[in-house]
Formats: sequence, structure tokens, C-alpha cells
Amino acid sequence: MTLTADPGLAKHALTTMWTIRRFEEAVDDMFARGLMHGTMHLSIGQEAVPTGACMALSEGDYITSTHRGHGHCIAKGAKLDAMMAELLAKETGYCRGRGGSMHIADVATGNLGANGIVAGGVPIAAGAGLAVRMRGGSQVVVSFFGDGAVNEGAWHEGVNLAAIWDLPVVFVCENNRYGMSMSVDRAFNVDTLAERARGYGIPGVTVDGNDPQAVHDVVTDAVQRARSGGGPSFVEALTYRWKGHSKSDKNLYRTREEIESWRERDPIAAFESAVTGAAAATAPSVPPALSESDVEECRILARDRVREAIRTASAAPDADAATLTDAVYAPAGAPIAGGTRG
Amino acid sequence: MTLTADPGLAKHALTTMWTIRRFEEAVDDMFARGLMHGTMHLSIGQEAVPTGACMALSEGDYITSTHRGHGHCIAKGAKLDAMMAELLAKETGYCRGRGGSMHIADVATGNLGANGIVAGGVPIAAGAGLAVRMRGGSQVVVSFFGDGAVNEGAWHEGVNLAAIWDLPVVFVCENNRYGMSMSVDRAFNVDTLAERARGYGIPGVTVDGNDPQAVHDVVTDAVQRARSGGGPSFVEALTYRWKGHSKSDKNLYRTREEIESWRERDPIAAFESAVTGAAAATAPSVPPALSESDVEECRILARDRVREAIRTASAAPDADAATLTDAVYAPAGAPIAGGTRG
Amino acid sequence: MTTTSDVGTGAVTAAGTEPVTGGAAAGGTAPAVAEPRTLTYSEAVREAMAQAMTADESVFLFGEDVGTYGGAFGVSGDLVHRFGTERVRDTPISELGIVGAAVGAGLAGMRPIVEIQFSDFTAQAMDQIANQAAKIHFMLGGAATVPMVLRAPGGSGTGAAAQHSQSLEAWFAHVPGLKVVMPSTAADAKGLLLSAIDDPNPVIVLEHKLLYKQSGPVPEDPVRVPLGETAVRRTGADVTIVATGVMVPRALEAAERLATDGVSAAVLDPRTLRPLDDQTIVDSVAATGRALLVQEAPRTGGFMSEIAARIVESPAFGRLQAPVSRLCGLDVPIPYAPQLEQAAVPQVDDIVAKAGELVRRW
Amino acid sequence: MTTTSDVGTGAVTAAGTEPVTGGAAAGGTAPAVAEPRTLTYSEAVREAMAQAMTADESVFLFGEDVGTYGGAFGVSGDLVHRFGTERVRDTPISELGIVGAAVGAGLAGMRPIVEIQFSDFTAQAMDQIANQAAKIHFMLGGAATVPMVLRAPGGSGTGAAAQHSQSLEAWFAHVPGLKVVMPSTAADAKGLLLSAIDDPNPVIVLEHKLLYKQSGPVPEDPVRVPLGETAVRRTGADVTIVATGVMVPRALEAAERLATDGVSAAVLDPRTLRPLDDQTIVDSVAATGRALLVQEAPRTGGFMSEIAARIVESPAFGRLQAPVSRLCGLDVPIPYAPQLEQAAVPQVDDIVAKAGELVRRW
Ligand SMILES: Cc1ncc(C[n+]2csc(CCOP(=O)(O)OP(=O)(O)O)c2C)c(N)n1
Ligand SMILES: Cc1ncc(C[n+]2csc(CCOP(=O)(O)OP(=O)(O)O)c2C)c(N)n1
Ligand SMILES: [Mg+2]
Ligand SMILES: [Mg+2]
Repeated sequence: MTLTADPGLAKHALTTMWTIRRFEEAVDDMFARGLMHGTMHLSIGQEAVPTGACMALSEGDYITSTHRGHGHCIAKGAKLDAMMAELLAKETGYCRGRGGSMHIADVATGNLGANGIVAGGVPIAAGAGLAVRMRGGSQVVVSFFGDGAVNEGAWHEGVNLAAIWDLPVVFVCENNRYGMSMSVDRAFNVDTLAERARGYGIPGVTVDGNDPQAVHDVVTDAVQRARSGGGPSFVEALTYRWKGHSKSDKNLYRTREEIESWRERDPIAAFESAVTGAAAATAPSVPPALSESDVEECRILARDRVREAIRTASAAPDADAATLTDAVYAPAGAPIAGGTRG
Repeated sequence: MTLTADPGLAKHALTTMWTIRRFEEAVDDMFARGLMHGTMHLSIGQEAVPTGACMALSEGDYITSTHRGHGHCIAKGAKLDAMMAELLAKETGYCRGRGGSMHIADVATGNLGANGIVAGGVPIAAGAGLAVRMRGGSQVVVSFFGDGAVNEGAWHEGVNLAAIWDLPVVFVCENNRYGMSMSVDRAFNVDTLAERARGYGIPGVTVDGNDPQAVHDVVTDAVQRARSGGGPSFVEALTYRWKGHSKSDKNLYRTREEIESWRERDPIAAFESAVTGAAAATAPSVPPALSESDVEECRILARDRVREAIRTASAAPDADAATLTDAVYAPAGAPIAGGTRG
Repeated sequence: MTTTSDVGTGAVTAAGTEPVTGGAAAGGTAPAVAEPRTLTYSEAVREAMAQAMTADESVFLFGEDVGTYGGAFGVSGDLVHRFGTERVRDTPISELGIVGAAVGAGLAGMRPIVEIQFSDFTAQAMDQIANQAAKIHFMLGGAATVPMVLRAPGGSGTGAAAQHSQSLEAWFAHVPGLKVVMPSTAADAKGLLLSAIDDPNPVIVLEHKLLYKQSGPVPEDPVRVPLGETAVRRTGADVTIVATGVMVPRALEAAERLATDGVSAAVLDPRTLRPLDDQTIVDSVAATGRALLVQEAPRTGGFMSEIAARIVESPAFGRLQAPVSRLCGLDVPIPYAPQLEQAAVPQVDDIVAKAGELVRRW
Repeated sequence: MTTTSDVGTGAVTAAGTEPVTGGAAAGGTAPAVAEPRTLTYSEAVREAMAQAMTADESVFLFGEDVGTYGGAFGVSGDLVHRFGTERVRDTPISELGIVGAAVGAGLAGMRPIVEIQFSDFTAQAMDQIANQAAKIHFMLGGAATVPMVLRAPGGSGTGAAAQHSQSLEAWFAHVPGLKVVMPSTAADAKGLLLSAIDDPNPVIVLEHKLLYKQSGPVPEDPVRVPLGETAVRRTGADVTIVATGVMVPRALEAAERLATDGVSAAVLDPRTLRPLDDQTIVDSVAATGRALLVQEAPRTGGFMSEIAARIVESPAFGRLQAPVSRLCGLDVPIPYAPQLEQAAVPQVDDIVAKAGELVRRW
């Protein structure tokens, strides 16, 4: 599907990216103002990856997410107010305030969870793929993780299981060039992380992670392959986080120039150029998908949604300490949120 | 070095292989007769790998070994009586009867330990390599492991560390086609395990693991590379274990024909043919390295060494329960066996 | 020995359990069914898995060598022939990955049983066990559940040395969100496993290698033994012996011998460490006034310290006639040499001696 | 409150430690040196590492982001600029691999210090910690040693939720072959770490996130605090409070408040859980007749259960005037919401209330 040519898709992609951006800017601001606690990992600058990837998925498909998971959650269709409520430690949050940013997930939309453990979601994704396959289902699992995760044993073991069992999993690596502070150049002895894929006998491809269309194209191929029984794939999306790793980051390990050069490659601005025909590369014969006012509409929609979410969430009751020990164990006969039985 | 042309080397290689074979046959027998307890993992059929690999090492070099480690230990120069004493749970055993088959090691010859944990030795090897490198030493570490180990997270993480830091480690995979019962065809989605090496940016080569010369050649190259600062390599040696995985193995997962076909490729018999000139491929112009009686001498030497070891070990005192809690902690100021300080 | 306990010397009967009067390691909480056959502990585990897989399509077993090989200890046996290679699935050697896959499969609606070949190798998988499986339900505010069972054999006595002989129940019992089961009889091996499979939470089932070949009566029907009920294996008036795993039959044998010496020992088997039915233990200790807590695991930080702490925090504290005593594995890794291995963990003689001393000295 | 203890109400003084009479979390066993400066706990850790690296070429530090970043909690700070990128070495995100590399480097003659960013991630490395590092010396019959230090911050209170807030000391303390250290003051953070680096065995040093910014007097010289000596942080006659980690300053604050209520509480800090100096604890409890054991970790299977068990097994049992009591974290994963996180672990008020109740009720 051509996100840049179809007005509906273009609007969806643009609105999603703006929503992620505005949501995280709001969070950043609230955190700075002391309205939020804990820590935050923002994906500002990386919005094209979850947007392009999740648009390749259908209802019922699963994702596993990361510590930097707001974008995945939003792109997979979560409600902003329940997300914001979670960050504000409200009883109405997705996790009733128990999880916070690193565990936010809308299980109803197939999000099996953000994860505070680097690479923790990778074998979980393989397991969800195994469940699908054993039930004879046609769902696909997209597992998001960062470049740093690729050196974890969990990643290795999870990818191998998916590979040998031909599981319907797409491994999407958000290569933003750094673990916390260690660059991929120092943490890997290979030029592209996609080279790792070969060792498991699965396709590996590197793509511009700041271009939702490019991400969408390769993930769509990989999803089709997975859905039709062709097994897993590895997609490396090259992108960059504008903000520090988390709140304690002083950016000592990278230069201002480097950050600036990536800000100039803003995935949202580039996509706006592409869809409005402002980008030089656009063939003049193809009519632009969106007008300037369409674009403005998307921006406003995103901004308003986020504002509304903050309003709703702020008014909600705080997480209740009286029920703290409630959800440690599921009661007998508890429904399995992630799927159907038998 | 040409093991098959140099009489000294040929004798050493042949005697080593016979020693491993005779040692393990003796162990097998004693175990069957109830003289040994615990479990045993025999490497009969695989003798060419440790022999060829360890002959590429110099004094001071390290190895890490596995649950199937008798061959590594012998090839690295351990004393048979202390090994046998260990298996017989004697106080004079290498581990004073505390370790047994899965932990046997002659630390003095650079053997940092057999390991009951699959892939457990791999990151340990990387660490020993790091120590060498930080001290500016010229030692090399050979890390032995099986095909099954290659799917462990520990393997992945250990190899990556060695790769990114250019550590002097040679990773030697004894691919005997099975984990315990799971064949490499089912556990991997690639044709050769050497393909895994590329993902870490290190050389990977597959070699006939039943030919000590072939193993020796590639390990020698890898050792030289490591010693001269060129970083780690991966060597996959194709071989086969004739016996079951351990004592409880009923060989349900492989055919009698398969076992038979590999017994016909006996690494010792093949090497004997090669060194005596009986092998068809030997150019008639090269004089054979060993005569039939040289070969017989090697066999007898091996047999006698093993007999002597059994005699000495059997006469030794049993491990002493009175000192059971002795060696849980090293006393302050304990020497570090594996190397020098500062 | 002593008979002056002010709560009387009558039989101690656990709430929710049927006291067993014979000395054998039989029993359990199964409602009375037709005279059960005798199975080995490992056959009982296999039968539970087979019945669960027959009843529920979402149940499946995977792990290293559980297929054609039949499992390292032969527990899965012929299951692969009965249920096929999809539902009795061999895995590569990658414990973290397969436990993670169990978490994912559980989250996505299956009921996986994952076998870890030796409980020592749970060390490889602790992240998925403790940080993922145990916490996901809570971290997601209850929005998802992780129904899965992890089975693994623990314990020493096979000459397999330090990396293949541990008793690691204390690690798991310390993790909120996990349930932890240690069956000591064939009947419980089946009944508790069935309950574990039913449970919507992650359950760690620690089997014992030395028990696999022990036989006992096992109901043919898929009778559940509820999680969280301490079994009173033997009633007694002078001392309460609490034991787990292979220490249960040893404690029962010790109790027989103590009886011939005139010491009446109750033997309690918690069976589930988490949730722990401490009430039954506390009641028994209140009645006997003495507690001997027996575990195979090394003493320091073992689960029996938790039971000791609960006893002294309970009303039984006021009834104690002797210090609460532990008899534990030594604080050493398990050695290879048979005589050392024996010396490293409690034997029947040790239990007899220690229980006798408790009763006679106090 | 009560003053009828038959061992008198005098000060309890630990063997080998200097009782601290002030209420501050200062102290340690350092021989008297020139008036120490004040450092934060994290500066003290850094100073220990710098002095050890200066004194011994074989000491080095590695871990995730310990280099330019300065460590996730800023503990390594500028060390990379002082010692270079070889000796202060960033690693990829692979905890099992780096702990394994520490084992190998130790075996081969170095003295590695490996930092694990959050102690929760030791779960990834448990095989190398418990099956390798802890056991190699024993398994090889003493033929090799594994000198290494694993430093990791534990504890809650930062809003980092369930996978970044655990207190896992009980896991390590249960493993023969490991030593386990939990410093609660800046001086101990330095002095115990220096001893850990000297030690030929693997030592797990569990720092506490909330303590990193706490200041205290720290000797400038590389003064060792020996492993295995319980510190008496405060003497008292009515109740012995044993606390670890961040619970030590909380217990001291509670003791101050209890004092204004007429309750005299001793505060003991084991500092090293393995080996544990239980004698000092037992002596104090024998003197006060009451023990309150305070830990942040969840109650079930926590290390305080071990201390409870040791107290009741000791001669102090006969001196107990009240049940040995634990005050622990709830049996829940640590939640994100601040008010829930607070409720999940003991606070000063809780200690005051519980200690007061112990003294008044018994
Ligand atoms: C197992 C584990 N190790 C370390 C950490 C600490 N940590 C959190 S995020 C992070 C960096 C992750 O890098 P990457 O996977 O590239 O993701 P990114 O943050 O760049 O999105 C680290 C080291 C963790 N959460 N889990
Ligand atoms: C971490 C771990 N998992 C499982 C085992 C049980 N086990 C021992 S050897 C073995 C097979 C190992 O296969 P491979 O690495 O190919 O070595 P081989 O036995 O063929 O020499 C298994 C599964 C173990 N010891 N350690
Ligand atoms: Mg990254
Ligand atoms: Mg193999």
C-alpha cells in the first residue's frame, strides 16, 4: 500500500506520527514540571517505525513492545486517555497505575506489553507466534526491540525458535544507533544488524526507519510471508532518538552535530513533504495525496486528542493503595486476555 | 604443521587419540561394572577434534571445556591418574572428588574447567581472553562446545564480546549432529553452523572433525590470527559420538545405520592409514611418517598409560567427607591458579 | 516422650486434608474414588499431562528432549507418540528462550507446560520466570494472565555434582506472582500438576529425581489436589517434622523409627510452598510444642527459614517447648563423591537423631 | 518500656565493631584515622574503585554504560577519564555474557568488578553467578579461584516499577560460594567494597539506589571494612531492630522517635549477609528479649526469615520476651504509582508502630 498516495492512509500515518510526537512532548513537559514520576523513555524522532509497521497489521495481530513503547502502543490503536492515566498513576490507566511507562499496554488491541527488560519481549513474541500456529490461526506477531537488544541472549534464543519452527513473527529492530550510550559501532562487529538474520536462516533487511513508507513496505512483505506460513523475518529500521535515553542522560556520548543532523531528517516533516508533493522527488504527474490543510487537520487532531487525554486522565482517581495486593495472582478461571482457548 | 608427515607429531597425535579412546573405553567399562557412579558423557569417535586443536596451542594457552570433556583435558596435557582418580571419587582426583566427570580440569595446563552447563564456558573463555589482552599477554584461549551450545544465549553473548573486543579466542564447535537427541537439522535453520559466525563479524569455517590434520590446520590459522591481535574465529568441526549421549540414552533418535556409517569413518583408523601410507590419497613420493610398529607402539603406550592410571587411582584414598565444607570459599590471599597478577 | 503439652496429645488434623494413618508416603486430598492403582511418580506426572492434553487442546508440552528421547528422566516417555510432535515438542538448548516462549504462548491463550531438564538450568531462564511470567499479570494491572507450568527436577543423590543437583525452591518461593509446588508422592505429582495446569498463574513444579521411580497409589481419574494445602502425612504428639521433596519419605521413615523409641512424630508436607498453608503447620506445632524443619537445600536462606519465621510469629510461639530447629543441607555445593554427597544433605539417621534430641532435651 | 530483661539493660556492643552512639547512619569498623570527609555513598563507591584500580593493575571495571555515560546512576562518573576505556569498559547489553567474562577474567588472574545496571538484571546472569562463579572453586576441589565483584543497585522508591526495583539479596544469600554485601552507609560502601575486591571469592555487592545520594563521613585512606561483621548502629535495651539497606537509616530514624516515646531500640546492620555475623545479632536479642527484623524485600522467603530462624535456634531463644517479628515488603511486585510503591515497603512510621507494639504488648 502506498501511504503517500492514498489520502486515507496518508492521513492515518501522519496523524499517528503526530499523535506519538505530541503525546511524548506532553509527557516530557509534565515530567519536567514534576507532574509525573519514575522515568521515561521517549521515542521522539522514531515515530515512522511503529507507524509504518503497525499499519501493516490487521485486527487480532499481536505486538510485543519495549521500554520505549509509547509509539508502539499508540500505533497499535491504544486509547490515549488510558495511556496518559497510566503515566499519571491513575486507577483508570491501562495498568491501574501498577505498571507505568515501561509496562503500558492495551492488551485488547493485541499489545502483549511494553517491557522493562531489554529483549524481554523477543521470546515472548516467539511464544505468541507458536500459540497462533498451534491454533491454526492466521495472526502475525510483530516484535519491536532496539539495537541494544540484539546482543542479548534472549534475542538470540527467541529468534532461533521462531526460525526453526517457521513461526509468524516479524522482528522489527529500531536501530537508533545507541543502546543507552554504547553505539552500534562499538557493540557490534558488523555493518548492519540485518547481517545477524542469516545465521538463523531468515531474511534480514535494512530500511530507512525515518520513512514510514519504506518501513511499511518491508514490514508488509514480512507480514505476508509470516501469515502465509513462510516464517519469520528480521527488519532493521535505521532511526534516531532526539531526546536522551531517559531523564538522567547528559548526552555525553554523542555530539550536538549528530543530533542536529538527525533532527533535520525529521520523519514527520519528510512525510509531510512527500504527501503534499513538496518533496523534490515527487513525480509531478502524481497528484499530492494531501493538501496543506489536510496536513494541518492531522496536526490539530493529534494535538486535540492528546489534550483531551490529559484532561480525562488528570480528572481520574489516583491508583488505590487499598487494592495493592489485588492483582498479584489471577483468580481461578480468569480469562486469558490475549486470545481464545482451545 | 603436517601431523601426517612429521613422525614426532604423528606419534603425538596418534597416541593422544588412542589415549582418549582407551581412557573412555575403560571408564565406560568401569561404569557398566558399577565401579563408577554419576553420569558420563563419552567422546569416543570425536577424538580428532581435541587432538588436532590442542596441538595448535602452546604452553600457557587456555581452554574451556564441556560436559563431554575428557578428550579436551587429555589433549591439553592432563595427568591420567588424577583424571581417573577424580572419576573414582578419590581425594587425589583433580577436583578431590568434588567435581567428577563434568568438572574435571587440570588448571595447571590451562584448562579452566569442564562445565556441566551447556555453553557455560563460552563467556568464560571470552573473559580469559580479556584478561590476556589486558595484561598484554600473548596467550590464546580455545573454547570447546557442542552444536547444541550454539543456540544458548551464553554462546551468543560470549562470542559477541570476543568479536567486538578482538579477543584472542578460538571458538571450536564439536558438531556431532545432536544436542542430546535433537538433531542440528531441527535445531538450526542453516546448513552449517559456521554461518552463524558472520553475524558477529568473525571468520567461520567448517572442517572435517574426524581428521586431526584438517582440524589442526584451521585451528592453527585461527590461533595465529588470535595471537597476533586479529581477534576471534569460529571453527565448526563435523564429527560424531559413537556412544549414547549419556548413560540413559536409548538411541531412539538416530538409526543404527547412521551410527554404523560414522564408525566406518573412525578418526583413529583413518589417521593410522594416513600416517602409514596405507591411505589411497597419499602421494607415493612422500615417505610414510610412521611404520606399522610405530603405530602399534602408540597404541600400547596409550593402553599402558590408562592401565597405570587405573591402578594408581584405584589405590588412592577416597574423597574425605570430613573436609567437605573446606573448599567452598578460598581463603584470603589464595593464589589464582589461572594466571599471574598485576 | 514428653506428654505435658497443654493442648493435649491427640492427633493433629490438617484443615482440608485427610490425615494419613499409615506410614507410607501415600495420601493426598483426593476425594475417595475407586481403589487407586499404583504408579511411579514419573508415570503419575506423565498421566497428568496426558489427561490434561486430552481434555484441553490448549495444553501442550515442550522442552529439551521431551519428544522421541522421552525426556532426560523419561518423564514424558511415549507422549510424543500419543500427541504428536507439535504438542510434545523438542526444543533447542535455550532455556531462556523456551520459558519466554511459554510466557508468550500463555499470554496468547495456550496453556503451555515447559520442562526444564534439571532445575539448575532455571538459572538461565530466571528473567522470564521472575521478571516476566511472575509479574506480567500485576504489571498490566490484571489485564492479562500467564497460565503456564514449568516442571523441573531438583535434588541431589545421583552423582551429578554441583550444577545438576540443586534444590532451588527458595528462589522461586521468594517471587510474588509465582506459585511453587513440590510434590513428594505419586498421587500428589499427578494431582498437584493437574491443579497447576488449571491455574491461570505461572506455577513452578519442582519434581525430585530420586522420587521418579517411587511408586504409590494414584487415582485413575484426573483428580485435582488443590494448591496451598499442607498434607499431614503422619500424626504425632511430641514433635512436628515439616519436610519437603525427598525429605518427606525420609521423615516418614525416621518417624517410624522414632516411634519404636517412644517418640511420636507428626510429619507434615507443605506440598505447595507458595501459597503456603502455614495454618496447618502452626496448628501442629502448637499441639506438639516442637518443630523440626527438614530440607535438602543448603541451610542459609532456605525455605525452612520462612517456615521457622512463620511459626515464631504465630500463636504457636507461646506453645514452643523447644527452639524451632532446622535440619538442612550443608552450606556447600553438592559434591560428586557419593559419600560426600550423602553427607551434604539430611539422611534418615540425621532426622531420627535431631528429632530425638529435640524431644529428649526439651 | 519494659526493663525487666534478666541480662540487664546496658548497651549491647558487637564484637569487632564500634558502637555508634549518634543516631546518624555513620560508623563502620575503620580504625580511627584523621577526621574523615563527607562523601555521598556513590562517591564512596567510586573512590573505592579508583583506589583499588590505582593500587592493583589487575582490578578493572566493566558493565553497561560505565564509561562515558558514567553509569546509569552516575556511580562510575569520571573513572573512564582517569583510567581509560580499557579498564573502565563499556559493554553491550548482555548481562550473562559480561558476568561470564568476569568469571573468566577472574579465573585467568584479573580482579574484575562488573556492574549490573539494576540488580533485577542479575536474573539474566544467574547461571554465571550461581552455577559458575559460586561453584567453580569448590567443583575444582580448590584448584582455582574466582575473584570478582558484582555490583548492582537494588531497591524501590524511584518509580521504576516491578522490573527495576527488586531487592533480591535472598537469592544470592542462598548460594554457597557467594559472599553477599549490602552497605547502608557511605563509609561501608567504600570499606566493604574494598574488602570485596580483595576477596578471592565472588562477592555480590548490592547497593541501594536511594542511598546513592546520602552523605556520610568516609575515610580518605583505603580503609577496609571486613566482610562478616554486623554493625551495631545504635545501642538499645528494649528491642533489637535488625535492618538492611535503606531500611537501616529508616530504622535509625524510627529509633530516634521511639526514644522520645521511652522505647530504647538497638539498631543492627548485618552489612554482610553471607557470611553472616549472627553472633552479634543473637547477643543483642538475648539482651533486649525482642527482635524486629526489617527488610525491603517481599516477606516470603526473604533474608530476614533466615535471621529469624537463627535467632530461635540460638540461646537467645530462651531470652525471648516476644515473638521474633518481621516487618517486610508486601508480597507484591513493586508498583509504579508512588503512593502504592510507598505502601509496598516498610516506612519509618511502620517501624515505629511495630517496634512500639512489640515492646508494649509483650
Ligand atoms: C536486561 C536489561 N539490561 C539493561 C537494561 C537497562 N537499559 C534499559 S534501556 C537500555 C538501552 C536499550 O538499548 P536499545 O535496545 O537499543 O533500545 P533504545 O533504548 O535505544 O530504544 C538499557 C541498557 C534493561 N532495561 N534490561
Ligand atoms: C544449560 C544446559 N541445558 C541443558 C543441559 C542438559 N544437557 C547436557 S549435555 C546436552 C546436550 C548438549 O549438546 P551439545 O552442545 O551438542 O554437546 P554434545 O553433548 O553433543 O557433546 C544437554 C541438553 C545442560 N547441561 N545445560
Ligand atoms: Mg537503541
Ligand atoms: Mg552435539
